[in-house]
Amino acid sequence: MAAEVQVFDAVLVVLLLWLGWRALASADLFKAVVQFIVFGLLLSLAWVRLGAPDVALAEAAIGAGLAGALLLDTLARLGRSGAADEARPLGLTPARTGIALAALGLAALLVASALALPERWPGLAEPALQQLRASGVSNPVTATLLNYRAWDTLLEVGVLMLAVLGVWILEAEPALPRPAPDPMLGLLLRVLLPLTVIVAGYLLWVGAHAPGGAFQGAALLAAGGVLWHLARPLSLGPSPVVRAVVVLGFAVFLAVGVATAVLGGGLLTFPPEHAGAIILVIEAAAMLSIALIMVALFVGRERAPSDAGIPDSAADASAVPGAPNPGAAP
Amino acid sequence: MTGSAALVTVLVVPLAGAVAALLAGRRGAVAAGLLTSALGVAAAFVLAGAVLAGGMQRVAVGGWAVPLGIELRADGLAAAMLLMTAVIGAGIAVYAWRYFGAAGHHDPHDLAAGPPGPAGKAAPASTQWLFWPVWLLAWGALNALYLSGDLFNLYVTLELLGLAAVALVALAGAGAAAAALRYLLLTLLGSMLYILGVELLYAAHQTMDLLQLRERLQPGLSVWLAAALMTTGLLVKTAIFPLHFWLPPAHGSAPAPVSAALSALVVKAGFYLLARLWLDLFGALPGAGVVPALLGALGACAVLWGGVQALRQTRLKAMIAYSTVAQLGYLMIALLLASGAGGAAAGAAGGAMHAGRDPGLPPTGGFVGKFALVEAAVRAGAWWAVAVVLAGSLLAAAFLFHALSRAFADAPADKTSAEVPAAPQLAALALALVAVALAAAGEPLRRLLTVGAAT
Amino acid sequence: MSLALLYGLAGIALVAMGLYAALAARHVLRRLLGLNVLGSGVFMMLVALASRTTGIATRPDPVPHAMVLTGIVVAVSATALGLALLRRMHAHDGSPRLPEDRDAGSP
Amino acid sequence: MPEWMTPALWIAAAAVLGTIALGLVRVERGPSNGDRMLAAQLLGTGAVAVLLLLARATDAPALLDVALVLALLACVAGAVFVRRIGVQPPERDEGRGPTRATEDGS
Amino acid sequence: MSGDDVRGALSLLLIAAGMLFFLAGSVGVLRLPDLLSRLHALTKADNLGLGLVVLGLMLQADDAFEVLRLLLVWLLVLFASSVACYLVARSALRAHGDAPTAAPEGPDEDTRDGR
Repeated sequence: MAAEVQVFDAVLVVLLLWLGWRALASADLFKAVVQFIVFGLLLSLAWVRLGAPDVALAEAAIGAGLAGALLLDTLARLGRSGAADEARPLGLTPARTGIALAALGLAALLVASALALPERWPGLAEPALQQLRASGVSNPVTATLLNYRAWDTLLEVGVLMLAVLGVWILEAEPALPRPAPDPMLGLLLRVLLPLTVIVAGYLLWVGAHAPGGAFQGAALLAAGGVLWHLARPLSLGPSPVVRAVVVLGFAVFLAVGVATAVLGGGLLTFPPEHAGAIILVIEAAAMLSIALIMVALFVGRERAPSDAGIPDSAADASAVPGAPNPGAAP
Repeated sequence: MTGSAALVTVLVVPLAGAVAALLAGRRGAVAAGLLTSALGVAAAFVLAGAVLAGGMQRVAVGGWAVPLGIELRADGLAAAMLLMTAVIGAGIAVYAWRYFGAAGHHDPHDLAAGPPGPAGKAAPASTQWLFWPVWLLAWGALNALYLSGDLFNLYVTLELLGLAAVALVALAGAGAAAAALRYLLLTLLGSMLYILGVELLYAAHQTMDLLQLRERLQPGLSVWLAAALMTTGLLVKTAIFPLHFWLPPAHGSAPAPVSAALSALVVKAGFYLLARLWLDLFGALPGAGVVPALLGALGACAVLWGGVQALRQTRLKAMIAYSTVAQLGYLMIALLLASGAGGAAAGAAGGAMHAGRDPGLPPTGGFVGKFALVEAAVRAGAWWAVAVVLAGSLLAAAFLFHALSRAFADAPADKTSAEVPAAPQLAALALALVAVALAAAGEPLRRLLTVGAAT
Repeated sequence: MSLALLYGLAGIALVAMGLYAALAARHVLRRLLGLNVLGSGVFMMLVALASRTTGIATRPDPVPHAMVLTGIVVAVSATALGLALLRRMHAHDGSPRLPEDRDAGSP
Repeated sequence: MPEWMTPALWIAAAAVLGTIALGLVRVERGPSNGDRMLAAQLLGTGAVAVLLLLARATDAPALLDVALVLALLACVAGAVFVRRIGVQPPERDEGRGPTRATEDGS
Repeated sequence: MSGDDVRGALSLLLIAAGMLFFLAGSVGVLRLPDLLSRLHALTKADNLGLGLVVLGLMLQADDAFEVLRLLLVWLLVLFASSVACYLVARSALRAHGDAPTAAPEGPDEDTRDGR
């Protein structure tokens, strides 16, 4: 990993900062969202330059996949009135100068503390690498996530579950008019979905000894699920089957934790000889759950047009944009 | 059952209950919730007993030593908070059992606990039962938070708690979406500031374990900046006086059991972390006395301002929300006195005051808490604290009697008071009795709090 | 100017931008984007910090990488929930802003 | 491989980053949302190229997997855009160019 | 000039050619007058630009598995990009009504829009 600064890094940092600002300050929210998606792309390049390929994989899978899809879908549902914003959304008004000063002050203090860092900074690299043999995997990041700090990752899967429970709790949203099935999207799905599943399985498997892992695989699968929903709409409400898969990853992780506490040495203490297999089982279950959760977050809960659910008091049907008029001659 | 086994049980029971509730679906979720509550209370009592007998319980998750691994620790304060959370949680579970209805098809107007927020219509009955998995995950997050000794792990538990609280507030239907969204934005901002502080501490001392950090802590720009960022982040999440504006609308529009859960439990977690940081970690820094003093002052303002606002409220739930803001003020004062005159006295005050919402009249636990607080204040010579606490108590008494008087007055013609089913009344009564019991049981609680107290 | 310092400073700049936008913006989608940029800034500081060990250990410190991966998951979950709430609020109240930010001028 | 190859690859990567910067100008200016979406498409390809060059320059085969993921997801944003929002003629009026829901029958 | 040097030079030549097409694609996207012609320029950068870079890198690949992955990446980008461009073009056609009349906006006219 070339640790010294290249011309490449200077250009990348300038682009990142310019894009970061434009993604926040562009008056047209659609432009802001597109710039945010590209910001995610360049951010994964930054993770690569800093020697964090695992993080780069996750950023790429999330940024190019789910995050972009969620933002664009929300913009569409907000419609014209919702997506409109003031001409200078972050313009410096008297009220905002306080915030600006606070942000700049914080930045100055952070710079000072960054400059004060000792030249030699060992971090926890050595202990993590020494214990690697007993962790059951040879990729130190996967070892940290699934063994050293497995308790964090278990709660993190809980956070994902809560997000989808939150979406389910909200009432069904007014349904977008269903565009006609699109043969081209169908082709896209037929070609990409099998490949996505294969590569996701590959990432899950390779995660043990090289950058990859359950979360990156799940984010990829989720993007496949997004394409599926676009081509052939899914409904992922809290039905028994969907709930079972959503809770699968968390339940398997917790069950393994309890089993190791009762039988073995303690909560989430994996015997070194079986650690690799246990981690793979947990990751496989987590990948399926996280993938379905992410697709459910994108699909949300739409009230079928015929559903006689509780009508919205602010039934501003005009705000809901029509997708491109269906049935137009291709 | 050894101490560490009790600790693991306390952690796992709510999470396993959430899995069961989610799998059980609408029909079985209530049963799963009630069963988990019972088991959880039992586990919390066993753990408290183990801590009283055997001192601080420690579990290194995965067998990895700190700083690489995460260590879970149960000292006196943590055990007391777990006990209190379990007991109040059980009360909320019973109340929610009736409020959300056994079969989940709950009629928002069948209870006199005030209409569920301005929306007037709760989330559709089909998703009301999701209260149970979300509430159990929130309880699991609280237990994980009280037991965690690792700063980044605390960040994950705070997020889990935050999202659960947002989902609970959203239960009140579309009208509560704005309140839930405001709460989500602020709690995310609080978490970001908190994790920025954790990053600075990790940069300075290459560890995220609280005890290890306390040994290695040297005053410096990074450490002071980290302390400031983490404190600000937690102040936002705990709705302490200047940053409390998200609390009343979030509670006001939430269903009764949710607003009880939010004000009694969720908001206190942020305060617990502040206490943990300033008593255990940053308190050791030279000249660190200034921050608790500032927090104490904020607490005083919260007590007075919260009390006045509560008086002006017309809706019961809004009054409770502002009384929560006031009550947090007492805790901040307790934190200040704790950092000064020994953790135990004020810890006891804090613990006792959690139990109930009562103004601290003689028979109740609240009184014990306030008395201990005044006693600590007198010993520390902080006369202003004494004045504030007394004034606060008067205000609290005023707005509570204001509410009670309305209850005894004859109902105005147009308002028909719906008949309240037995269970919620019993749950509320039980919690009040617990508050009274605390008055009697003050001594063992005080001893519990001294176990493993840092100072 | 080492690699870690360059990206560390870039991370700090993103933190400042994100913090300003998260507080100053009035459209909730923009505030959510601000929180995401703020998160990316903090994560960049963490990963830049981790890359400081390349001189000593054979590879960067994996612990901050694991923290950032967890942070990315938490951020995407919270953003998804936030966007769902935003859609709900807009459908119910007719405005993409929080009540205190709505004024007569814009919706 | 000859020793001058690595610096050459770094220069190539920086050059592709330069073309990405050009693409960003179109994202910034692009009058209609369709322009912005196609520019984002171009930048996705640029990022894939940079990753392939870096994989060779820093001898890290793992970056090929990152490029593979980006290649697989290159069309997701575009598909969501087309399906949910659709191309709209650029706004003629001054100031904001808000996304306009496609009027039916345009 | 040893065998390696020849292969290195050829590889670099291909990569440089790829750069040219990337540049052409980007400039095209910037300068061409309307959406549909920009789409045309975009595809150049994708298939030829990336294709040549991939070809150049294949010469330097360590093993067959790397060559395979490089090829797969290129084919995927080719496929995904062409489908996306088709979708955007069709959507543009719908938005502009029937034939894509060249919108009367030259590159200079864009300055009005750039805030």
